[in-house]
Amino acid sequence: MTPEGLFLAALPEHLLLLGILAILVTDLVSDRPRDPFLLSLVTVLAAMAAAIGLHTVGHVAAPFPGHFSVGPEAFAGKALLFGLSIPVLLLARSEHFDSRFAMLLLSSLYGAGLMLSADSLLMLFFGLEILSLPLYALVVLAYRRPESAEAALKYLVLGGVGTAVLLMGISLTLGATGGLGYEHFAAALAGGDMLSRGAVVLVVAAFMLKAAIVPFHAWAPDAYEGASVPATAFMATVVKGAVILALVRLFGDAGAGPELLAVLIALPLLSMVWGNLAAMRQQGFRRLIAYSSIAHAGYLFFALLGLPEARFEAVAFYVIVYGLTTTLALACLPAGEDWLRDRLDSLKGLYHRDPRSAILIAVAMLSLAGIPPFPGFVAKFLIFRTVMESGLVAVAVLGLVASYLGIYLYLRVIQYMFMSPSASHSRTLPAGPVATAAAVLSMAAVLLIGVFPGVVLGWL
Amino acid sequence: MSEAMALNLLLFLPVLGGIVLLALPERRADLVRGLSMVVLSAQLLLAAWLYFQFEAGVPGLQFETRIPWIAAWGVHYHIGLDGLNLLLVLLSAFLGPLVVAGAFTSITKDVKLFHGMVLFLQFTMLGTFLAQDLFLFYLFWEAMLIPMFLIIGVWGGERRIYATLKFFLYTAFGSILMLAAVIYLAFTVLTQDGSPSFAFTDLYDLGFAVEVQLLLLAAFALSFAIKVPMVPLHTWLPDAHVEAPTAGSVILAGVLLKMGTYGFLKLGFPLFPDAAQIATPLIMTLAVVSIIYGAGLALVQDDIKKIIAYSSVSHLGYVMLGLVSYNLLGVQGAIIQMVSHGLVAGGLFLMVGMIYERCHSRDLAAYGGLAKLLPVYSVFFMILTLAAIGLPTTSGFTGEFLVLLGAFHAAWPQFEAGATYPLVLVSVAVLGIVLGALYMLRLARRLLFGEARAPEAEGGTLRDLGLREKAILAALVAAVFYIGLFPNDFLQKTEQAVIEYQERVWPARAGEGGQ
Amino acid sequence: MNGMLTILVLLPLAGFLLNGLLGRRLGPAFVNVVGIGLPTLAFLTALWAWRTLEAGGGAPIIETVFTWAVIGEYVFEVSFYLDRLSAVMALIVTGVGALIHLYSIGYMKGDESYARYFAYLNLFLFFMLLLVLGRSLLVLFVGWEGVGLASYLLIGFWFQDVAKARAGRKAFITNRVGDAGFLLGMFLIFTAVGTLEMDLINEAFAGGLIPVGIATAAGILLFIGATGKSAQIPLHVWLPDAMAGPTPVSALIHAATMVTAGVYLIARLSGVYLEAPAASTLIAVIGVLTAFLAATIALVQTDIKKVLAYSTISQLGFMFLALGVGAYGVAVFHLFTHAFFKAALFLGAGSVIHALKGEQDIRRMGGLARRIPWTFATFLIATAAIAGLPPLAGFFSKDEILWFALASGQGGAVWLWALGSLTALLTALYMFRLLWLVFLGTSRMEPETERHVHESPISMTGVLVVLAVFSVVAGWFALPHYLEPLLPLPELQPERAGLHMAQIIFAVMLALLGLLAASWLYREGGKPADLLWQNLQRLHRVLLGRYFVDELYDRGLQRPWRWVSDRVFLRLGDRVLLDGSLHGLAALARRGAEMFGRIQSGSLHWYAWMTLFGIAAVLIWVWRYV
Amino acid sequence: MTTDVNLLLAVSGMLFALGLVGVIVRRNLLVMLMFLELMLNGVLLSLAVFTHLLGAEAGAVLMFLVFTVAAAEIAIAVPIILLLVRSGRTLDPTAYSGLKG
Repeated sequence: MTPEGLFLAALPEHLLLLGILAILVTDLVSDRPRDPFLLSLVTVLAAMAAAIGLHTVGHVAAPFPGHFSVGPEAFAGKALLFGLSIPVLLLARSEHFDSRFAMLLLSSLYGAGLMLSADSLLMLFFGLEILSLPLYALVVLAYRRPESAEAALKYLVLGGVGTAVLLMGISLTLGATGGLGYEHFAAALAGGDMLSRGAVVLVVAAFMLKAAIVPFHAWAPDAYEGASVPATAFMATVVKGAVILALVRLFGDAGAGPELLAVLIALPLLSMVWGNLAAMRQQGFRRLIAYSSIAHAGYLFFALLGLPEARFEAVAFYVIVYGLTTTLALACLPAGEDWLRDRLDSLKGLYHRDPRSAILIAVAMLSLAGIPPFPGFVAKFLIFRTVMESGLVAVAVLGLVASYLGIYLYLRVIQYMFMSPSASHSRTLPAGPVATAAAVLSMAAVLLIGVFPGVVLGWL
Repeated sequence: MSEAMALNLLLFLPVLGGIVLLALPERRADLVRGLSMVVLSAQLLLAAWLYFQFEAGVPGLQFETRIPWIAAWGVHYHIGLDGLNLLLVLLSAFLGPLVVAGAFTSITKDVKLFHGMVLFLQFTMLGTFLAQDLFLFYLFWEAMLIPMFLIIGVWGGERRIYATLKFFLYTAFGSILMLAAVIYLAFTVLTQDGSPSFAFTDLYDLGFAVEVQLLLLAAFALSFAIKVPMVPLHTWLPDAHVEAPTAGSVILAGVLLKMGTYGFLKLGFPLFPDAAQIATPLIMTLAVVSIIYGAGLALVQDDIKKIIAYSSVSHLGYVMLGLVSYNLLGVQGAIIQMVSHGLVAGGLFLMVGMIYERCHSRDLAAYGGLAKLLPVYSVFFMILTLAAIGLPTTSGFTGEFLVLLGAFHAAWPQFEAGATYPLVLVSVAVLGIVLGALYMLRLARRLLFGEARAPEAEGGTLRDLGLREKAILAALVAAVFYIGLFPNDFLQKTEQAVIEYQERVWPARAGEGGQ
Repeated sequence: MNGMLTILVLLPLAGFLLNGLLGRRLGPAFVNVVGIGLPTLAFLTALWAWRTLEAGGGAPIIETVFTWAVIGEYVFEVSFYLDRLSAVMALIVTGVGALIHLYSIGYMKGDESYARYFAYLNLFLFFMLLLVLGRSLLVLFVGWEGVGLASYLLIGFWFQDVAKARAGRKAFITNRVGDAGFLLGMFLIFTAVGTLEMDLINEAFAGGLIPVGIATAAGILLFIGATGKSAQIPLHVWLPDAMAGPTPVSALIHAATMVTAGVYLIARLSGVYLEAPAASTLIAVIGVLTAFLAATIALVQTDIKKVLAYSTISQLGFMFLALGVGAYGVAVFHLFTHAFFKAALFLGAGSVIHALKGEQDIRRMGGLARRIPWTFATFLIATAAIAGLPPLAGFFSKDEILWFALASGQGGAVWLWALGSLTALLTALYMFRLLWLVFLGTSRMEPETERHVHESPISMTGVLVVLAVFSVVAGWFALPHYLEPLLPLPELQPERAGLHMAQIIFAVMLALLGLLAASWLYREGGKPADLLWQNLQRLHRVLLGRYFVDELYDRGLQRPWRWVSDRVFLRLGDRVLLDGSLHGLAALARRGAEMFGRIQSGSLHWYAWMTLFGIAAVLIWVWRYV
Repeated sequence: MTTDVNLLLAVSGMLFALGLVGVIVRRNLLVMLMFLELMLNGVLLSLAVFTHLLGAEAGAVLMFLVFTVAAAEIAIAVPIILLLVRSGRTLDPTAYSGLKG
């Protein structure tokens, strides 16, 4: 291990850290609050650029063997997570942005970066906590609304339970296999004794909790609703993506044994049904996104059923597409009072007030529903192909049918925007320029991926 | 310009038009209409030119373009013309300008969005027909739902939301299972050939076990049968038709329904020939049930649009019957019948739209004696009615005659071999022409004949057709008679592809009769 | 000359297009020129074609126009075929057609849809010529359906009267039932022979290569088609209703030409029927039954046109009787004579109706003979012709039919002859009844109507005279012999061969008996007849009810079909079963959504419970086998 | 020794379960937080056992991490609870169930 090696391998994380420090310092030295937007944007961009660059040159290193290593997948994962957070930053800028938000977000990203490079449960836990702890604060940052504290509390308590469960799982892994490396986890996966099985299933359950899989999902709708729009976007996209990518990395080349497989089939399937159905009757947009994210977590978990070599590609592509479209939808919400813009009613007749936003939201919805030609379809295709390839044909069919249940909820949004007269309270307040930038950015990416999915797939 | 380039242009013209459309101001409805009219007319010209360039008797695809798209999966942007899609492409291109022209006065709300959706629809429909790659096909197939969803939902009638959701969810359910089958095919190709591919031609050669074929065919057939629609999967159709604006109904009846039958013809049966052979009695039964059931329902409706909607169920039953005859006569007839139904049902829906614009009612009981009030209108309506009945010299006759002849031709040897059932079905289908006349003449009688009355007829008079409307209908009627009188040119161009179809699906049947 | 037949066929089509597109704008004079001129030209062309045919010694002239479709090895061509049979038909069609066009000028004068009328009439001629000249069954079918269309349009010509529009629809639908049979027969022949060209079909069947079963089946199926078009039992119900159309139309389409298409079809395909004795027997039986039953109904009808309509059905029955016993030429002979006298009768009736300003009920006529003498004279001649009084046309043809019904080697039978003869008696009876009630006796007209009675214009009476002349002389052509090279007459049963003279005498006596009976029963406005019917009330009701066939179809077919469509298909199938299950699924999804919403109760404790439950569940699951 | 280990593991599991149940049943936010810590303590005990048993340093490191995380969680939790109490004037979590459905 050389210093240069460490420097290079963890360059994206270093850049994030640097950014956090810079914001902290400027915040300290200046007496009046300064806008940290540019700084944070540059930081994330730089981190992403570093990840892309290192991915392109094919950098492979293990500066802390057994704990932290980088390779193409790690860089690709980081690049896409950082990339996804750019529209989130823009979105945040458009409504409420200060140095606290910036630092929390960057810290969380830092945790995500660690998770994607972790080689041991120790490091994984470390990363996960760095990812999670700022989130609780991020949720509560929209504190002008009383519900955000409640949301943060629910998130915190249930997240805390999740942490404890994860730790218990890690501890049992240690007991069962004598170590905390991923290879030990793989051994536990393969092992049939009580300790190993318990260890593995607890770890998986903890990840399910973080990703909001039924029945561990209860925090998600409330937390999403209580949080601000950018925080919702961040949780639904970057956090979910980081958790699942990390889980894919944790599983590595191993596959689940039959009893764990049943869990990995049943609970995501349940999530799809539950999330899709429960979302149908929501009146709040963020809550709708929350339930939809529960269903999408189900699809993402399905990727774990696939053959090891196919999982990363499927998950990564799905995360990109899902993240972009969710952000796109949130970025296009009409501006205005927070409670008002969250109401689905406010979208009624949106096409007549703001056709561009309406069309963009419609695109996002259709992509989320997995209707071609939007990239959501390709992503779904990839996931279910992965499942089918591993021989679970019936499971894939069930999953597809479950995904069918989700179509209506997205159509409902489109129906509101295009086919309903405007509700009395909705006014025309087009989204601000920065939010528009976020939307345009997402839309451009969506279009690009939609027309040339092969390029993205090739890069992953 | 090479023909392949022209074909690509044909496909992408609506997209280009759509991009220009985005730049137009919402208020300038005239510009918007003009633009889409120009684009779609250009498309028609291009399609016509390609039709004449298309050479009869050449096996395989013509004017092919094949470019890798998602290389890792073996997905190609692969389009081309063959005898199976040639006429349907021509039909879509033909109906395009008519639909836009028909919407000049009837669509006044959100004009830009409307024309955007029509162009989008046109793109996806042509894409579905032209695609020679299963992934691409599915993409277009499914994407088509989006513009239709909006067209029904935004410009539709009172229960438009219910109708459009029903339409979308119904068809999407079929598509989901088809998607499962598509994915299954995709990785089967990979495991069998070692390299991924979605090309139809590669997929044709996969030798599945019969049980697997049956399952896959069931998945594809469900999707296609919903779109056709075959009884008992038809209930979305009357609602969608009734609530859709005229343009929506015309495209729906004119082109969208054909995608189902085209799907069977191009994919369903050729991909899974053994299963198709086993399922033939079932499909025949359903086809005949559709003929009878649709005819019965059309008889007891009082909403003009519903009558025509149910007549579509009946007419497409004939198409299906022709497809499963697996001989040249029947399949050729089915193709002609598809085109014919597109023209006739499309035309009838346009005409219902015209009367609706004047009187704002679709209730049959409110009308009577239009032959007195609107003589020109009535002449056109009568011609289209007769074409729907399948009177000789109209396109409906060419289609029905060949279909029934082919079906009989296929059933007779089975009868001689001791299987009565197919012959009974064909006979019932032939009797279906009586039922067809029953409901169509009821419609004509109550609408055109009797004491003259119509809602909102001020001073007992109505404005008869204007020049624009006359031009639209004249074009349709000319096409109807052309196919009725001189179908041979069409038949020659489709023959080769049909021969390939029957050899792929049921070579043994191909040998006997009509080949 | 090449193209002759094509021109012949296209002339009326041109008339249709010109009148249909321009007639309204250019006025009645133009309509007259086109509407009369082109059919007349067509008649001349037909004559010319006939001359050409005879010049060639009767060898068929084949004219191919274009190829309709080529499918694999099968070629469907549109080509015309002229032999003696089709030449005779073409001459009847264009000749009678041209006359009736001429007649129509007077009859339809002042109608607001004058141009439309002539357009339709020309359209009819076009399709009728296609029918008789088509070489292939396909072309024949095109004409077959086309004349049906023209008939439909003309029956419902005064479409504002719902009953008339309905009658048109009824005619079309009933014909369609026959057409279904026709199509099946055509398909069967095509499958067996591989072609639709009728001359080739006849050859193939005559060659004995086709099994009798197929010949029988095809024969019966085609005959079903013929029963539709020619109004034979059981598809005869439309023809009486078809009288709703203008009277010249009834004369042309529903008496002289279109309804004989079925006869023509079977004569044309005699090659098939010669191989199918069972089918032929069926035709004979249906024919004689139709003839008899229709004649009985005609006895009690009170509408002048309805009497003639049932008479037409009855006479068509005679033709089928002839066809059924193999005397194809004789059937065509009767067709030929019938065209003239029935056209004369209808046009005469039209003249009566015209004179009475639309009155059609014979109970309110009487004593018209002196008021409209030309009409009366021609009507009298035609009546005598149809009744079979020598030496008028009907005598010859009907006698031949009865003779072959008795003596034909191909199915002649005593009972056929007996029933046929009885029908001949009835024919004379109901026709003279009509004559008496309309023209003789005292007037029973409304005074208002009576004042306006006037003879029709020369354009109408002229036509009547021409037709009356033909009703006299048409029987003098030995048409069966002219057609014999084509349609050989059947062998006679040797033991009955000598009875022909007796049969002739018997037939004449029957006709005279009918005349006498009518003159006795229907003197004084028909009082003796009324008395007779009062003693036979039940029979009278059955006859007035036309054997209740319409009611049977209504109750047995139409209403059940509507009931099934409405109750079973629509209400049970679509609404309850299909949409019902869909809505049920949607409701299920909604209920699920509500349940999930209730589970998300907002209580942190409950959320923790769920988490605990989940963890416990997965742990128990994975530990269950350890 | 195995008896001791099993005993200790059982205790740790019970602590963990007790913590979870405590979170579920207690009606006081602060107490709930304490039970959350109890869960972590259960984990810590098992970690200690395994570390001791197997001599794996990673376990020890993880124990320190757990302390830190526990502290951080509380550090975030307390201000949130303060915020809640300021608006709702009660520590009963049932009072804070406005988000639902």
